[in-house]
Amino acid sequence: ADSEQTAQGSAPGADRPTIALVMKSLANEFFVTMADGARAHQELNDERYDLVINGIKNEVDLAQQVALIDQMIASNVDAIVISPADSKAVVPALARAETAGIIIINIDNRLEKDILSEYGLTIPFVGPDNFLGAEMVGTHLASKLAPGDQVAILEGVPTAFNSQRRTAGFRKAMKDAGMNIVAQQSAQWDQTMAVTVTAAILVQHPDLAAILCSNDNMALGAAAAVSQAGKEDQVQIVGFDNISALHDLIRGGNVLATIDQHADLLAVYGIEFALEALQSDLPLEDKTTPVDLITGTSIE
Amino acid sequence: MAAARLSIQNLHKSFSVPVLTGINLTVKRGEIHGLVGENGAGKTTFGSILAGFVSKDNGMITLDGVEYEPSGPKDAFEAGISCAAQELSLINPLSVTENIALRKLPHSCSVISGQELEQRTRSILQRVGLGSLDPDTRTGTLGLAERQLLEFAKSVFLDCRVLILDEPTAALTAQQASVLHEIVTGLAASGTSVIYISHRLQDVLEVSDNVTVLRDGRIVTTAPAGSMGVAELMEYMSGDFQTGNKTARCAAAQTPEPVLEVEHITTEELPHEISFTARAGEIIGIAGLSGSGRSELLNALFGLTPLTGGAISRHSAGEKVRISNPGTAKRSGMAYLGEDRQSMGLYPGHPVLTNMMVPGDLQGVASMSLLDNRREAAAAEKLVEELSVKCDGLDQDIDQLSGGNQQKILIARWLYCNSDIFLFDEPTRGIDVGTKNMIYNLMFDLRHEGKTILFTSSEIEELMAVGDRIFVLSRRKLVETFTADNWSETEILAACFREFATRTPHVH
Amino acid sequence: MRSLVKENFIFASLILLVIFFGLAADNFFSLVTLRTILNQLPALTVVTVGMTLVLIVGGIDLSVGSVLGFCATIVGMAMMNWDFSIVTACFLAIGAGIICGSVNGILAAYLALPSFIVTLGMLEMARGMAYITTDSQTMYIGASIQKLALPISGTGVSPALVIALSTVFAAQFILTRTVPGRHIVAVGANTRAARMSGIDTKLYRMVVLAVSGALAGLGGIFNAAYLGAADPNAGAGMELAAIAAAVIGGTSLMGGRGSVAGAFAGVLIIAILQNGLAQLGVSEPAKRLITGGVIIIAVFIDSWRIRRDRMRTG
Amino acid sequence: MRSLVKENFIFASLILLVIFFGLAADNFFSLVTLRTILNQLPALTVVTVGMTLVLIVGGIDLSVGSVLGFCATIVGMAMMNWDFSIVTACFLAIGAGIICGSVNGILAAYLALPSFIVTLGMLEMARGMAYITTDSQTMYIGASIQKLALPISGTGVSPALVIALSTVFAAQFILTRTVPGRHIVAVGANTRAARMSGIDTKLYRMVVLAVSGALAGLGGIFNAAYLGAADPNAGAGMELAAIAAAVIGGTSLMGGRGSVAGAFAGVLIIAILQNGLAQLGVSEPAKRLITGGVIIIAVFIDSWRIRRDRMRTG
Ligand SMILES: Nc1ncnc2c1ncn2[C@@H]1O[C@H](COP(=O)(O)OP(=O)(O)OP(=O)(O)O)[C@@H](O)[C@H]1O
Ligand SMILES: Nc1ncnc2c1ncn2[C@@H]1O[C@H](COP(=O)(O)OP(=O)(O)OP(=O)(O)O)[C@@H](O)[C@H]1O
Ligand SMILES: [Mg+2]
Ligand SMILES: [Mg+2]
Repeated sequence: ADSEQTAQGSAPGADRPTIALVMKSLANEFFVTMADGARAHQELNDERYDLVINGIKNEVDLAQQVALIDQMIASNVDAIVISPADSKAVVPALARAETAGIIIINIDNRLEKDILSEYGLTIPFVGPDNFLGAEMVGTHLASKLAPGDQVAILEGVPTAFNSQRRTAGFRKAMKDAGMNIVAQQSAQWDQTMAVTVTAAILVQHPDLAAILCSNDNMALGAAAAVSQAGKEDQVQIVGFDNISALHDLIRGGNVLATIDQHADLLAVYGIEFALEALQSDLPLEDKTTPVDLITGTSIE
Repeated sequence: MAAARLSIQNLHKSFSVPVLTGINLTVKRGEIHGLVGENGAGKTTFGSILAGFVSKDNGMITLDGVEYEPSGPKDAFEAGISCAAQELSLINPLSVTENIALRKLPHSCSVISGQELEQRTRSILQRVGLGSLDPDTRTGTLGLAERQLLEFAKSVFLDCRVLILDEPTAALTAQQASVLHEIVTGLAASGTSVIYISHRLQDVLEVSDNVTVLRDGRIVTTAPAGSMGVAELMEYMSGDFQTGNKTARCAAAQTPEPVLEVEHITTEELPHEISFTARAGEIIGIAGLSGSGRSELLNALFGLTPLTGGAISRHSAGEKVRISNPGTAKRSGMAYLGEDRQSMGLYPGHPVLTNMMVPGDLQGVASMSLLDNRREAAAAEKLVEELSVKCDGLDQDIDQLSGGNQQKILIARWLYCNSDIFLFDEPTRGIDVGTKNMIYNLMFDLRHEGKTILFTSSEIEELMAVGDRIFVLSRRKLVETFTADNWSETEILAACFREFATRTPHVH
Repeated sequence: MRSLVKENFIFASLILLVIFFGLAADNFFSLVTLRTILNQLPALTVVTVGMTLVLIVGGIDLSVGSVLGFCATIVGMAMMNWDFSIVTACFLAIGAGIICGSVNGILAAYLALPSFIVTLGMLEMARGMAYITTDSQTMYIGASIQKLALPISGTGVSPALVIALSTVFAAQFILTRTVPGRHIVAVGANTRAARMSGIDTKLYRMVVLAVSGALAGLGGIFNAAYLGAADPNAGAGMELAAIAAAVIGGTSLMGGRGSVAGAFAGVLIIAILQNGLAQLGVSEPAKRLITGGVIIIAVFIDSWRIRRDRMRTG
Repeated sequence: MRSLVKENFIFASLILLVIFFGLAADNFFSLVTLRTILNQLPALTVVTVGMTLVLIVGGIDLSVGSVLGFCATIVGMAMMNWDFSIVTACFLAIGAGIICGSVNGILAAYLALPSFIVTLGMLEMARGMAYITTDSQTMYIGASIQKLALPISGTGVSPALVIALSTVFAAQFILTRTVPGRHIVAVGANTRAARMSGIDTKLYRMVVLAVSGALAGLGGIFNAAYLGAADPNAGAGMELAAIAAAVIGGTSLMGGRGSVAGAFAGVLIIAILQNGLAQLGVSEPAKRLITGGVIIIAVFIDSWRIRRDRMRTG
């Protein structure tokens, strides 16, 4: 179906712009939802633009994302909407795109300002505030705990900016509420790894009261480990991303809450922005998209 | 001894060139049929077709009156044809027992029946003269002669109608060979037909009922063994008969100058101290029974096994170099040829050219480490001609050469590089008589140039024909040194057995 | 007996590791730790058994991790979307594994392509199929499958672990005591000679890869049970862990030599290491450094065995 | 001449691939596409050259990706925090690569440990060191290093590409036309025979792994130049890509056979494939399926060469 889209794009006479959506791992539900949202939007607006969607194989493969940007320049797209795998290292490639006259919109993960200005780029950012989201779910969790309770944090890939922001948000919420952070380890965004790490943390800290996970895959893993240890009643879990697989667990009370950053709309905001920019020369402002707390009551 | 067991009509086989052409042959029940021919004549190919390793192109084979066309080795031995291969088919990590029985491991519901197996193995090891071998030993740790006997044991383990033996005695001493011959004669008497391929023509004549000579893939004659002599066979094999010029040995000028000094060396395998001095321009033969440590001694001399005591030094131009590893050995002008060409010599999957030129120091074809491909090819071409190697060209894959021709390539390897001391372990294994004489002449030439050669052989006649001195090892001990003027075959043989005299003999 | 002595050295590494973590982490010596580790074993164990057989026959199977992931998603789909019973779902998953493995096997054995490349191709393709099956979504399954991974009441061991251990025993028995087992070793050690002995070398190569696929399928079930969910990314990178476990346990990458029991010891080392490091809560870079070091030290200790063997037999 | 014919089939795959993408994607036949692909090549190319040599000598180097990442962070630190010149930084990075490679080499050759495991250990350790060097952060470097990856004015090729291509030529020349090259092949084809010919087999094994480390270091520099930044995650998974490229190009994993020129063709196939798929914008699962299929088809086509070779001579 995707290649058809490109084929359509080449239809003679069509002067619709082509927008390239460049993302991180398309193997991750969050980005898949994002891509699906974009695709649905394109179908509704077929007359307005064409869409090429690309992701990298593995979230940390920066060089591949840079290659993707170059490839999009080579295939002559009009705009690039990018969720950067790294907030610094893709900037030079984006500068090349800008030189080639391509409009660039930054979504999901904010590019570093200093480096943008070094290249003389002004790229508008559309996306959620990860720190805020993490703080929000953390504060909600704290309201169910007593000060001094032991909590643990599961990080994603430690080099990932999102992971770092969420961890910071978690830490702030926990500090503010007087919780005791006894462990902080990376489970590499991975579910199986999360079970292993959580199980070990539970052994080491038998009195643990809560686990804060930087994404929902790890929350799923943490929930499996907690149930294997028979500590469902003792340990609260929160996640981030609001993937559908987590809903059963939230309903069942195994997971307390997660954050919805409206993945399905994230790319759409970016695309709309790009379309606007293609039509007018007005400078674009950054735009923060909403993050919402999801709990058992909000799912019903 | 009546009915035709195996009858072959108009058999053809070619690879890129014809290898067997119009073979017609009948082998009777209980007959031992000798098959001889020069290296590359097609003997192994013939045996391989019967054993189902390769398929024929054309022709008709009948076994006991029934048409026989095996689709693979399994088919062949289910039909009753068993083969002891020239390039041994033993599997190193498996035990002796498992190897012997590999074609048909006794089992119930696939679970191996250990006890039954062990008994049968022990009795068969006893028969081939390996009674003292532990059936649980991993095959990979055994010496070449033992491996060759195992290959034989493996092929007679199952009852068979036709037994093909492809150079079964190439690595065996005369004593071991005669044990094997006794078994073969016994099998024939009980009705098994045997095809016996060998370059030891005297043996072939003694054991066989009839002999067939192959030349370039065609049968030149089939005749009763009794009606022929070695010289006649050789004439048939080569088409134009000439013996090697053995008188060359007298022309050798021996200089007393020592080139290799071995002082009181011992290794894990050679517990008794060994000392001797080798001089420029002499050929030293090393005799011994199987397992007596001949290979071990050459390995130690080339620095392949660590010494536990003593020292080896190389003298040249007033300098003295200690040999401690193969690198120093080679740099100081030593060359080594291992006994097992498959594992110690060949580079499988590589062309003849590479196999010939790699190991040498590539002097003369390389300057400053850069190869000159034209000079390299020319040098290789010359050697191929000199040793009459039968191959389709320097580009041919070494795996496709016949066993004897592979051996020639390995010898050629060392003739080219500028070595002064040659350590050759069974250099003539699997080589036909004509070429053997050629190799002896090459050795004499080397000696004439003041080079030194130490070589082993399981044939005492060969050692006596070429050597200036003969060292005898017995039970890993250097027991005696003979010189050309004071030796006789019986004395040498007696020395070989000396260390066994008081203990249970190892070899029957 | 002989093989016990043989594996001694690898068990020495194991004991050293346990002692180290026992001293370094507070609660390491506890029943909970033991249970935690035992729970982690089944998937990697069965995958490693398959890998060991493939390595012994002289091949390699890089696709195990992806096939595991693909089969896990099959379990998820079968139970959640197609409403099959857990038993049917498991059969489907193992069937899917066998198909992937057989494709590997046919390409590697009968078309004589290098198994490394064939299974590398399958690594990509099976992962692609895993994404397609669940539309790249993690699929929550819940308690129905988790019971496979939870201790059978009163025993402390889960059905998954029992099955995994049985696999180890069966494979070790087959390898050392049966005709096909000895044939596998023969094919791996010297294919030409094995063929000359009438062994159908291609069939063995093919079957062993198919078995590895089936075991990866079983591993997928265990993974789904462990997570209570079907994760299309499950098993990523597991091929390297399985090869490492096999090689630490004395299996040669050149074929013809290996032990399933040793490979299981390798799995234990990896599991204990992961668990111990997580209990210590060391940082990610430190985890990497220690993991790398332990892997090297484990084969180093094991290499003494080989050296001694060599000395002993000359 | 002979080697040209030999590589024919692999180049056939290449041309097929180019034609396919030319027809399927609009702007595939363009200078920009060419430049984009050329820009991507240098790092994988040099790493693959090292890998090919290691494979030919009968080893394997799984650590190349991590060592590349580690060396990239060294470049970053050297230029940004230690204020070294770009030249010094490059020397430091290559030095770091040589050290990692030599450690691999010493353990694999002189302690006779399997190179698979040794380099798997190094894979973990070098990644750990990369994280430590930059404290798990990507480090922005900027234009100073990027000039290595940008076209030399008026030519369209970057210094990195020139260096990478020179490496390919040099390695192919060494392999086919020099004595050490012959010796490397001999060691890989039959170590025992090589040793018995007085070739210092351990030294070759060790040196080749060290060279592979050095080339991974060079790859790290190219990666940093390509990104304009030092990424501690750089090169993750690159070991498999490099092995795939080498094997597609006709190198045997059993050692003793291989061609650097063929491996470069393998790199081209991988790069063109990645590029073409991205331009088509196919979904991730489809990308996986196609990548897997192409890898298998490429070796399948290559296997004709081997079969024909066999036919011709036997
Ligand atoms: N697979 C093959 N491909 C091409 N040529 C082959 C192949 N196998 C054998 N040959 C050729 O067939 C010829 C006969 O070989 P064969 O092994 O039958 O000789 P042989 O009589 O057994 O010699 P030897 O005494 O040296 O063992 C040789 O010239 C050899 O090069
Ligand atoms: N027939 C045998 N009986 C017992 N041991 C043997 C025999 N052949 C070889 N070995 C073993 O192999 C080791 C090396 O012996 P070596 O190869 O030096 O003997 P050899 O005289 O060259 O005999 P051959 O080459 O005929 O096997 C010996 O230490 C011994 O353990
Ligand atoms: Mg022969
Ligand atoms: Mg010997």
